[in-house]
Amino acid sequence: MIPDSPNKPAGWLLWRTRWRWYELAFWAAAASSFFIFPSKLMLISEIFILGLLAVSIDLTLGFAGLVTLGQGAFFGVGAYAAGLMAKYGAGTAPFSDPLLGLLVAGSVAGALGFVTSFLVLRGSDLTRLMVTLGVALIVEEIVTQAKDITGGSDGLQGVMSSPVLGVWSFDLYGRTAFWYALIVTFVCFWFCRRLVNSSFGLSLLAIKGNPLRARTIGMPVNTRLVAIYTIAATISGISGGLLTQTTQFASPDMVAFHRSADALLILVFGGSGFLYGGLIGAVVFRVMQDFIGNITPQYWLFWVGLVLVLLVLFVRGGIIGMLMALRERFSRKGEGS
Amino acid sequence: SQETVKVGLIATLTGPQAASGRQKVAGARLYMQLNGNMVAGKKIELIIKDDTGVADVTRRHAQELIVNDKVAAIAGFSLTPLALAVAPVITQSKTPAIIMTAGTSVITERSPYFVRVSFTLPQQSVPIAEWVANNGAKTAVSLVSDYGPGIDAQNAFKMRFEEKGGKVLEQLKAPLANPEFSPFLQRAKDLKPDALFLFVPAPTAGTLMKQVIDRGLTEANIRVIGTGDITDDDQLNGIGDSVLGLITSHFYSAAHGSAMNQKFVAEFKKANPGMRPNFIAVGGWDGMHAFYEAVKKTNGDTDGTKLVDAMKGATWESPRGMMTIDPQTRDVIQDVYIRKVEKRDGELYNIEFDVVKQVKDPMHK
Amino acid sequence: MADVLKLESVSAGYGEAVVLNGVSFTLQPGTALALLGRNGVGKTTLINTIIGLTRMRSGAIHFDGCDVTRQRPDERARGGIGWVPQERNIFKSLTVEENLTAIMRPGKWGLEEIYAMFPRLAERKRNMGNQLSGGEQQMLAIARALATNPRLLLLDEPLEGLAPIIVDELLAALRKVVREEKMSAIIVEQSARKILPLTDHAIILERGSVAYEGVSADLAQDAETLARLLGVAEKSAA
Amino acid sequence: MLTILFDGVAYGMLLFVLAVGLCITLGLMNFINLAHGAFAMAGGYLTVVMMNRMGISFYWCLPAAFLFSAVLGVVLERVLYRRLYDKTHLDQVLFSIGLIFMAMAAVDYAMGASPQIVKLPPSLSGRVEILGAQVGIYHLFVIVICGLLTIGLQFVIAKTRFGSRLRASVDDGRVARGLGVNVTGIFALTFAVGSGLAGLGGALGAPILSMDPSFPLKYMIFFLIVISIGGTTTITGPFFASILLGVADVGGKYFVPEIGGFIIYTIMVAVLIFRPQGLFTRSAAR
Amino acid sequence: MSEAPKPVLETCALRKAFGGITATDNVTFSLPPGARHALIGPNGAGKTTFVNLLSGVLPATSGEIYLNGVNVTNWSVRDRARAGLARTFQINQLYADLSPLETILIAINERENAATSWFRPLGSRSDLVDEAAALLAQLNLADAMHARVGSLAYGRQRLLEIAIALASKPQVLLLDEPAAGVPEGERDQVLDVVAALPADVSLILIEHDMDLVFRFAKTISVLVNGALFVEGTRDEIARDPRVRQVYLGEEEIAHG
Ligand SMILES: Nc1ncnc2c1ncn2[C@@H]1O[C@H](COP(=O)(O)OP(=O)(O)OP(=O)(O)O)[C@@H](O)[C@H]1O
Ligand SMILES: Nc1ncnc2c1ncn2[C@@H]1O[C@H](COP(=O)(O)OP(=O)(O)OP(=O)(O)O)[C@@H](O)[C@H]1O
Ligand SMILES: [Mg+2]
Ligand SMILES: [Mg+2]
Repeated sequence: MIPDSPNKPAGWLLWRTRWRWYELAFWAAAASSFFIFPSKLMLISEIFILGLLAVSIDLTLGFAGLVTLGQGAFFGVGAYAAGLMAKYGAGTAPFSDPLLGLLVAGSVAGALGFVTSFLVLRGSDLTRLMVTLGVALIVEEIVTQAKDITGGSDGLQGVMSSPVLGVWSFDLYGRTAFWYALIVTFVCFWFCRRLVNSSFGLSLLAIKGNPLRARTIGMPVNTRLVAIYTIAATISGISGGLLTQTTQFASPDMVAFHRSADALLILVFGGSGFLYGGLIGAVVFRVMQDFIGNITPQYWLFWVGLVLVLLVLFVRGGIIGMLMALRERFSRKGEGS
Repeated sequence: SQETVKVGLIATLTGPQAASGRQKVAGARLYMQLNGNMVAGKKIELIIKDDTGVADVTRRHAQELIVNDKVAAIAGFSLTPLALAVAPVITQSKTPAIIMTAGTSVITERSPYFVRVSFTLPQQSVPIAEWVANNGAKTAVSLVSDYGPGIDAQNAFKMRFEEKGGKVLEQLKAPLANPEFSPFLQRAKDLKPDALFLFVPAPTAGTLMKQVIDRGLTEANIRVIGTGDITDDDQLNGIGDSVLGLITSHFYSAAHGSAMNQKFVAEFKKANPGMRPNFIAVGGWDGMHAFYEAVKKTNGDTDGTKLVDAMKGATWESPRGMMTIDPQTRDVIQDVYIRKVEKRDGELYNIEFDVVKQVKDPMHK
Repeated sequence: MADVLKLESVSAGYGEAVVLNGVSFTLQPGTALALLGRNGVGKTTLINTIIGLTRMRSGAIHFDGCDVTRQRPDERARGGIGWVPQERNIFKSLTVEENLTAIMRPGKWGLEEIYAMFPRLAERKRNMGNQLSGGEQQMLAIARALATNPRLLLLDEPLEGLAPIIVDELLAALRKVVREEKMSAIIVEQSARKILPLTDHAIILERGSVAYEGVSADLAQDAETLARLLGVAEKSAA
Repeated sequence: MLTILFDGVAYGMLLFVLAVGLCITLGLMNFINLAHGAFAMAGGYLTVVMMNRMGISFYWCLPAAFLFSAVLGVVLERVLYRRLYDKTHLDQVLFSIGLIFMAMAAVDYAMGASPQIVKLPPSLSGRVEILGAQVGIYHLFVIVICGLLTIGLQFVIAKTRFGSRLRASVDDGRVARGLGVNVTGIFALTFAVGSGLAGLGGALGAPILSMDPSFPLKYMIFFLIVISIGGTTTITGPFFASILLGVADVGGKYFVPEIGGFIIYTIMVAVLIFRPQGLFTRSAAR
Repeated sequence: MSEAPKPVLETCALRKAFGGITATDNVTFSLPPGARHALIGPNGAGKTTFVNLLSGVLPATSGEIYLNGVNVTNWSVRDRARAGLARTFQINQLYADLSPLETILIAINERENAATSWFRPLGSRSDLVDEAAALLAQLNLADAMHARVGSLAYGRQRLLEIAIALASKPQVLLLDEPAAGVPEGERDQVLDVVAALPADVSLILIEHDMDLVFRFAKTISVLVNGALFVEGTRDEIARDPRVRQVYLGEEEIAHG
C-alpha cells in the first residue's frame, strides 16, 4: 500500500496524512449516534465537549510534551466568557449569538494561555504540573471571589443562549446542542489535525523529543511552546464555552481541579499523541461512568480507579495503543500463515 | 395495568458531600418504605442519580430524567449551585423540583417550579441572633464558609442582631475548602466579642468545632453559637464532649420529642444501621411527603404546574414539627428551635429548650 | 586450575529477538580475554548476560564453580563480578566520591588506590556525576568497577573517549592487575590492535555466535581473519 | 502576634507531617505517588478505629499507624508500584490517581462517608503559655515530632551509604544492580518508610483534620505544594517550606482575610517561576 | 591591512568557571574560513566546554565570542544556530521516536523558515523532502529513512547526528568526538562525509582517535587544563615533545 516509499518520500509523507476510512467511520458514528441514542443526546454532547478538552490537552502533552494539570483554567475561563456574553448580550442581536460567544470564549482563554505559557517554559514535569495546577487554583479563587461578575460559588445564573445563527434554538431534548457541539468539535478537531500534520506539528515533536537538539538546529523552542500552549488554551476555552452554552449556566467547578484531572485522565485513557485518544477516551470514560454510576452510584469511583490502574500497568498508549497493538499482532499472524 | 409515577432524586453520593447524599436517600427511601408506594392508584418509583457534587452533571441528570424517564418531579440538590443549575430546565419543561437540602434564599426565586422543604440559612440564623441578643450579648463576630449559604447566614444574623441593638464587630469568611480555621478563630478571639456566630457546611463542622474548642474560645468568655449545621446529628458524637453546652438554632433535632419523630428515628436506625438521621434525612422524608400529598391532591394528575400548585400552602406534620409551604414563595415555613448539646444515654444530642414558631425566610420580600 | 567463568551454550535476547546463540567459553583466573566483533554482533549483550541484566533463554553460567544462572545481578556482582557498562552510566546525582563509596566493597582497591590510579578523579571528587567530562566519566566507570574489588572484571569498551596517553597508562595498569592480583578480565574493544597485545585470549563474535576463539598473539598475526571478521583494513592490523 | 506566628508554624508542621512521606517517595525515589494521601488516610482511619472502636490509647496508635501503612506500602510496592518505576511521570500520576479513587471508594464502603473525628488524650489537649502566647499542647507535640523526623531522615539520607545507594538506584537502577546494589530491597524499604510516614502523618493529623473518604484528594494539593516549594532533594527543604507556607497562610488569613485564599497558591507559582527546582534545593554545583 | 582572510569565528579571553574549576581559561582563538581544525587535549581539558560556549549551550563567565565579526557572546543557542553555527554532540542528541527522514526534515524546515507553516501538510514542500532524502542517501542512511531512530545501530545514529548538523548548511561546524562509538571499520565513512563538506565551511573537530585527527586536520590546537597549550600545523604538533608528554604518549601517528 505504501506508494514506493524510498523513492518518493514526499509522497509518502503526504499519503500518511490522508483521511482514513476508520476516521470517517468514527465521525459517521458520532453523527449517527443522534438517531441511535435519541435519549442520550445531552450525555453525548457532553462527551464531545469533554473530548475536545482532552484533544486540546493532547496538543500540549502528546505533541509538545508539556504536562499540564491546569487545562481546567482555560476551560473555565472560556465557560464564563461565553456565559457572560450570553447573559449580558441576551437579545441584542450580534452579541448573543452563540458562535460569537465561542469566539470570545476562545480568545479570552487563549489570551490567558498566552500569558501563562511563559510559566511552563522552564522546569521539570513536576514543576509544570504544579505551576499549571497553581494557575488553575488561582483562577478558581478569582472566579469564586469575583461574586459580582461570576456569581461566586453559586455559579453564573441567567445564561440564556440565543438560537444558533438565529435559527436553531437550544431545546430541552438537546438536539440543537448535539449538532452544535458535534460540528464545533469537528471543526476544532479538523484544525488540530491539520496542525499536527504540518511542519509546525513535526517541530513540536522535535521539542518533545529533545529540546536541546531542537535549539541547536535553530528552532525557537520557546516561541513554539508558547504558540501551541496558546492554541491549546484557545481550544479548551471553546470547549468550555460550548458547555456553558449547551447547559445554560457556568459554575466554579468548571474551573475546578477535577475538571483538569478528568480531562487528563480521559486523554490517557484514550491514548495521547494520536488526537483521537481524547475523543475515544471521553466516550469510554463517560459511558462507563454512566453505566457503572447507574448500577452502583456510590462506588463507581472504585471501578474507574481500577480501570485506570490496569490501563497504566498493562497497556501502552491507552485504548488506541491497545488497538494498534492488536492490529499489529493480527497482521503478523496474517503474514505467518 | 397500573401506571407508574417516577420521581428523580439527584443526590451527591461521591465526594466530600457524600455523607449528606446518603442521609437524603435514606430519608426518602424510609418514607416510601413506611408509606407504601401506591398513591392515588399510581405506583411511585424513585430513580436515584449521583451528581458527584458537580453542577453540570446535576443539570444533565435533571434533563435526562425529565426527557427520557419522564419523571413527574425531581428532588434532591445538596448544594445551592447544583439547585440553581437546573432552574432553566425545570422552567422550560414545567417540572417541579423539590429542594431537600440546599439553603440559599434565592433558589426558589429562580424558577416557579422550585419548592423547598428543607430550610433557608436566614431562617435559621435570625432566631439565634435574637436569642443571643436577648441573653445579654452586645457584640458579636461571625465566621462562615465563603459561599452563598454562608453569606446569607452571616447577613441575616447581622441584620437581626443589630436590630436588637447589638453590634457585629467583624464578618469573617473562610474559604470553603479549608482545613485550617486558626487564623480566623484567633482573629475572632482577639476582637473579644460576647458571641461568636458560626456556620459551615456539615462535613466541615467537626473540624471547625475541634479547633474552636482547642483555641479556648469558650474559656475566654465568648459565647459560641451557630446554626444547627455545626452540631449536625450525624456527626455530633464524633466531635466529642467538648461541644457539650453549645447552643445552636435549627429546625430539626434527632432528639425532638414528638411521637412522630421518635418513630422516625427508630425506623431510620433500623433501616440504616450505624446512622442517625439528621436534618438532611428529614429533608428527604418531607420531600417525598410533599410529593405524595400533591399527587393525592391532583388525584394522580402529574402535570407539573398542577403538582406545584398542589404543594403550595400544604401543611403537615413532619418529624421536625409542623411545617407549611408558603403559597407565595414556595419556601418552607417552620418552627426553629434553640437547642443545647447535652448527653443522653451516652450519646450527644441537641436538646431543644426554646422555639420560635413558624419562621418565614426573612430575605424574601 | 578451576575456571573463573564458564559459559555453556548461552542464548539470550531482547523480546522476540535472539541476539546470542549458543555461546560457550571458559576463562582462567589471571587471564584477560578480548571480546571482539563488529557493531551489533552482541558483545554488549554477552557482557550484560554475564552480569545478569539480559534475559537468558537457555544455557548456564558458572562463576567460580557456582552456577549463577538463576542469581540476580546484584547477587552476582556481590559474588565478585565487576562491570564497566558501555554507556558509562555514572550516577548523576552522586558526587564522584559517592559514586565510588556507594558500591565499594572491602578489598585491595580503596579510595586511595583508586585516586592514585586516576589522579584526575581525586581532583574532581566533589563534582556531581553529571558534571564530568566524557573521559572523566569513563575513568570513573572503570574506577567504580575496581572499587567493588571483583575477581572478574567485565569492561565494555573501556577505552572509548580516553586520551591516548591515558589509554596507554590504563592498559598497562590493567595488565598489571590481571597478572599480579589474579583478577580475570573480559575486555570489549573496537580496536583489535590496541587490545590484542594485552590479552591472553580473544573471541570474535559474529551474529551472536563465537566465530573465532584463540590466543591473542596468534590472532594479531592473522590478518585474513581480522579482515574477514572485523573488517579491519590491512594498515591498522599491521 | 506571637500566637499567629506559632499557629503558622503549627499549621506548617501539620502540612509537613502529611508531606514528609512524600518527600521520600517522590523526592528520593523520584516517583510521583499522588496516592500518598491514601496511605495517610489508612493511618488516619486506623487511628479512628483503634481509638473510637477499641479504645486504645492515642500513643499506641502512632506506631501502629506507621507500621500498618508501611506494610500496606510494601505489599503494594511489591505487587504494583515497582512496575512503574521506569514509566513516565505522567503514567505514575495517573496510576496513583487510580489508586486514590479505589482507596476512596473502598474506605467509603468500609467506614461510611461521614467524617470521623478522634479525640485527643487529655495529656495532649489544652494549652500552655510560652513567651506570652497560648500554645496548644498537641501542636507542640506535632512540632517536636516533625523536628526529630527531619533531623533523623536528613542524617540517613545525606550521611549514610544507604542514602547514596538509594540515590544511585534511582539514577540508574539497572546499573546499580549490576554493581551489586540490592535495588529491589532498597526500594521496598524506602517505600515502606515513605508510606509508613504517610500513615504516621495521617494519624497525627486525624485529631485536627478529621478523616473522611475524600481525604487523599482534599489534601493532595497541599502536600504537593510543600514538596514543589521545598524541592525534592532534601528533607530540610520541605521542612522549611512547610513553615514558610504555614506562616504565610495563617498570617495572610489573619491580617488580610479577604485575600487569604490566594496566598498559598501565589507563593507557589511565584517560587516556581523563579526557582523551578524549589526554594531549598541543593544547588547543582556545590 | 587585512591580507589574511577575516576569521569566521573568534574568541577573546574566553573563560568559563564551574565554581572553583576553571574549565576554559582565557582562550583567545580564531578560525579562518574553510579551516580544517582539530582540538585535542587530555580528558577534562575543557574541549567540550569550549564547544558548549561557542554554541551557546553554556554561558561564558567572561570574554567574548565573535561570529563573522559580530559579537554573539550573549546570543541564544538558537540565534547562533541561525547565524550559521552548527554542532554535533559527544553524546547523541537525537529524536528517538521519529524517523531519520523526519529528523532531517525538521532541521531543513527550520533553515528554510518552513516550520511555521501550520496548515500545509508535511510533505507538501517536496523540494525540502527531496533534499532531506538526498542528504540521507549521501550518508548511506537511505534504506533506514523511515525507521525509528531509536532502533538504529549506534554507528548509524552517529552518522545521523552529523547529518542533522549538515542539514542546516552551516558555515561553522563543531564536531565533538563524531567517531566515538563508531566501529573502526566505519570510522572512515564518518571521515569521508566530513571531508566531502564544501571547502568554505569551517570545521572544528574534537577527537581522541589520532588516526582521524591527523588525517583530517590541517591545523591543531591543544588544550590543557582549560588553556590553549600549543597551536600549530599538523606536523608541528605531531613532532612537539610537550604534546607527546601531556597527551599523545607513545601513540604512533599515521600520516595521511
Ligand atoms: N535493548 C535492546 N532491545 C532490543 N534490541 C537490542 C537492545 N539492545 C541491543 N539490541 C540489539 O541486539 C543486537 C546486539 O547488540 P549489542 O549492543 O550487544 O551489540 P554490540 O556488539 O555491543 O555492538 P556495539 O559495538 O555497537 O556496542 C543489536 O542488533 C541491537 O540492535
Ligand atoms: N557542570 C559542571 N560543573 C563543574 N565542573 C564541570 C562541569 N562540566 C564540566 N566540568 C569540568 O570541567 C572540565 C572540562 O570538561 P570538558 O567536558 O570540557 O572536558 P573535555 O575536554 O571535553 O574532556 P573529554 O575529552 O574527557 O571529553 C572537566 O574537568 C569537568 O570535570
Ligand atoms: Mg556494545
Ligand atoms: Mg568532551
